[in-house]
Amino acid sequence: MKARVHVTLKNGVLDPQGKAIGHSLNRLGFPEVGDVRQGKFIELELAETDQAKAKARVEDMCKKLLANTVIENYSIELVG
Amino acid sequence: MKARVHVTLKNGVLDPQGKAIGHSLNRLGFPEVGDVRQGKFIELELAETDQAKAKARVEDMCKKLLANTVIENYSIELVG
Amino acid sequence: MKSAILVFPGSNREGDVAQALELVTGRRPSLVWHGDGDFEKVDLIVVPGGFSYGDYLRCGAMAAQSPVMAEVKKRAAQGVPVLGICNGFQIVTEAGLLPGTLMRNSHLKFVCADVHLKVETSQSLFTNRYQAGQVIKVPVAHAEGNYFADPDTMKKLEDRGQIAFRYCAPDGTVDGRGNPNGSSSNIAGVFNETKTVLGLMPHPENAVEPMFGGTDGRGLFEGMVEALS
Amino acid sequence: MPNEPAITPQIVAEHGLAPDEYERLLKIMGREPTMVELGIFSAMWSEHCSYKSSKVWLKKLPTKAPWVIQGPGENAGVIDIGDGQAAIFKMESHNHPSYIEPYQGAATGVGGILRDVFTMGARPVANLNALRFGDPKNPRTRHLVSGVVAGIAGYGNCMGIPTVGGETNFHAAYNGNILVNAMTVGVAPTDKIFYAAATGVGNPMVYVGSKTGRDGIHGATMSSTEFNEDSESKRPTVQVGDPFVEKLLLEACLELMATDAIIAIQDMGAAGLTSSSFEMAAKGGLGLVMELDKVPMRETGMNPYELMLSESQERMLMVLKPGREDEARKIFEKWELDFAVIGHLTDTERMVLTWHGDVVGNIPIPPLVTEAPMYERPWTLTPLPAELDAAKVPAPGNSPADWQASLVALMSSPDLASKAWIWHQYDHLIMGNTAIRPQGGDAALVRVPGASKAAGHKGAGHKGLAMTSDCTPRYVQAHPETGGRQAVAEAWRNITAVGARPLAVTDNMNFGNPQKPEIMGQFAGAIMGMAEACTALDFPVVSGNVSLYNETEGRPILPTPTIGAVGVIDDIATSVGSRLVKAGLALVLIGD
Ligand SMILES: Nc1ncnc2c1ncn2[C@@H]1O[C@H](COP(=O)(O)OP(=O)(O)O)[C@@H](O)[C@H]1O
Repeated sequence: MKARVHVTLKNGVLDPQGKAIGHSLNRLGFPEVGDVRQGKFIELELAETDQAKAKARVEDMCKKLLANTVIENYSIELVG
Repeated sequence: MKARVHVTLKNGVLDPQGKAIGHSLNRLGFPEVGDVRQGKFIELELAETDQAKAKARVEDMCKKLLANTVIENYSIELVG
Repeated sequence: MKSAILVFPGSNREGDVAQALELVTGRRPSLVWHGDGDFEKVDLIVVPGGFSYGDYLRCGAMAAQSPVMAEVKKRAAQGVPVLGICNGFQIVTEAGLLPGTLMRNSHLKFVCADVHLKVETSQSLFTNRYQAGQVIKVPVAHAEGNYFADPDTMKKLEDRGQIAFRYCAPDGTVDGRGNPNGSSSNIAGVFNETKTVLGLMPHPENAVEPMFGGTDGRGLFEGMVEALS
Repeated sequence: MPNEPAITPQIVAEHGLAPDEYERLLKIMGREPTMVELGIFSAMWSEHCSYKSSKVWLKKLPTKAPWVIQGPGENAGVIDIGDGQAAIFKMESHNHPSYIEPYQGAATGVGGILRDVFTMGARPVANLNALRFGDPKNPRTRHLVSGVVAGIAGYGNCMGIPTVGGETNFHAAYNGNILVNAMTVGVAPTDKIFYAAATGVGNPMVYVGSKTGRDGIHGATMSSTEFNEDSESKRPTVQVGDPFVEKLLLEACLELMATDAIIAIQDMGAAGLTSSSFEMAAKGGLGLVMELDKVPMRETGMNPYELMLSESQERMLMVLKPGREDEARKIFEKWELDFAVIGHLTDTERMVLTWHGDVVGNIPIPPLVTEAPMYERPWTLTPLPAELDAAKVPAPGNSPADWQASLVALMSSPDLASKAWIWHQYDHLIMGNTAIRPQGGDAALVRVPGASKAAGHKGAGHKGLAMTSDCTPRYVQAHPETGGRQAVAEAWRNITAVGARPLAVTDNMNFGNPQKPEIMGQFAGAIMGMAEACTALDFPVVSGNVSLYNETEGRPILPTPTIGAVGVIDDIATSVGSRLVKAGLALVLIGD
């Protein structure tokens, strides 16, 4: 099974990267770009076949390592 | 309109971050984790209402800046 | 020799390389702001180290798209020598002046330390003061210096002698021990096909004075002066 | 203001004001405060901003010497280092934020101390950091260490300032309260130093840097209260640093400082716009009108309360000469930074805050400052411990194998083991001036830019600044006076050991809850010891920082008065490191 995890900054938390990307795009001739936020996208191969179990385990991985829950949110999708 | 862009490393390109995350998870008590790949997830606010136009513009942004097409793939989703 | 050092928002080793060039040439290089599409004619363009645009998105990606880089590409095509150091190496590869790319260090950490480099060739305007096989000691300071290129590109680089420097042990052995960042084939610096563009991760500009890091990097600057004056 | 809640005792308590402090506030205001006014008093009277528990003691430190240009009271201390040059330096803590979010906490700590130094006109030339972590076996310690070190590296490296030294210790007493003390040393011409005192009625107040978001609201009060179980819930207030923007801010400020457009300048640190604006107005004996709706905002729906208390990073407040706004704006726009005229100086000695034309706050400035609470807290000195009977201490065996075992035990203790894995993550070579690197000597040594022979420097060679940070908390715990003396003496010795002349000190006083007499006694004792040593060595204290309430569930940290010291050497060629450079040299032991 595969898990796809999105880690994004919480609302209101400054996103220096997103800001810089937005500026750059504006300068490069994309004035239509407004707010930009950058997050992480992590794909994990899992040796686990039970959906519910896998979900709980990945949840745990997010809390322990993948996301910094002080400033980040995460969301999990399971595929295959 | 909003665009959600995923930028991921091409197959065959080494991903030191993904590898390190995988190792860390294994060490942290998640032996079921195999290969891990880390990519970027970028959300853009767009002042554009036409889907087709927006798509073409974001494509262009990806090629010009958001992805390094030597080593990265990108995919685009439009929302709202 | 007249040289220009580009300055992007977030560049921070432009002073170091200016200091080194001035020491060797006796002449203060001019600093060129990134927004300037045009600048005076020079014999050498230096893209210095730093964190242009915070190294956000990908190191060097945003700087590579600036107006001044469009001009640099034009001049490089005409044969004007370009030296990219550290973030400058990342910028010139992102701009397509050199093949390959610089990825996150394999240990994922920033590393600042003296490393040993094996000079691969003396046949270039940058390395003529060194001997092929010579080992020099200069520092690195980066988090993303892990050189990567696909196998075809790697083969071409080797076949055409485009590798300028490799990380090595103090005795010149090229193996994993001397490699500070996981670079493919221990690559620390590469040339373009005509050897008029050099990109390297280490900082020769921080090894030009005996009391401040040694003098092993001086040869690079002296070599350029000799070739370009 | 619409939707103003009534001020209840609970709201007052949530703002960290004691009932008698609130009484004092009412007397000054002559009426019930608005929320934004309450927030301002709470921030200004927090331990962090007012030094209410420590001030009486800090006064006992010697602060003067012929070479001191500016002692405590400004953003940083300033000393004369000859040739028309000044060294500007300070140390500051970011302990609580670093425990909550180690990377961002430490990073913004570095950002804050850098601003303190460049706000005075100095280009920073070196950073140091003094770190104390809990037991290495504690699972959280590893996470904290790696986050803090990465945060310091992330910020300092991007700024392009070499991090040349520091110290790192481990002790279980820091399990719940790590210490992150960051120090910056900068250099400026003695005739181009900038201060915070605002002058000139009518002159514009200008905001520059990043936009204001909801970061760290209540940060100053948070760092002034003890941790408890629910400090987790304070997490979303963590500030995020943007070193890239700070680098732009540094260059833009130095560019503007090269003109004569600036009258006064102050960085927005703890308690952001509140403390910076009050300090500038109070120091100049003036009043201020601030139109808060003009503050550049990052988020929608922000209100005056949030704007006054936000701790968003990478911002500065300046008073400009009239008519110089456009010239200044051009510089900041070139560096892609926000620039906004948000108010002007008045002669009313009042802080008047408006929001789209309505007055939302109106506070008399002098009483807020002069009548701030000051406590002479009860204190009991730690008695001198009984002398150990040497006969009762088990001696290690006296065979070569025993010596070897002792040596291994010493070298593998986390406090003594190599810290190369830390300082290799810090760019300690950038600027090309580092003469003594980490592990190269007892103090770091950095060439002073612009002081070569050409600049009229008297010495034959390169002038250098030596710097170090020192404290041995277990000595301070055993006997604060001796420990305080020892920390100063060690810093002094480390500077002299590389061949430099020690000149002055900055300190960072990290202690537990000052409301406990024995903790206050540790503080008092350490100050007495430091004062004694600084006086004896002619080694004045020119700046510093106090961090109290470093306790978790009643358990305090070891008393940790970190000493940062700076010295000067006329010719770096005469310096000495601690490497054994060749075989066959004699080793000599000197001293008692
Ligand atoms: N947090 C740190 N940041 C930078 N340098 C550090 C840090 N901790 C230790 N060092 C450096 O490592 C070296 C060894 O430190 P330490 O063991 O405290 O030795 P010493 O007591 O001789 O200063 C010193 O040069 C010191 O500056």
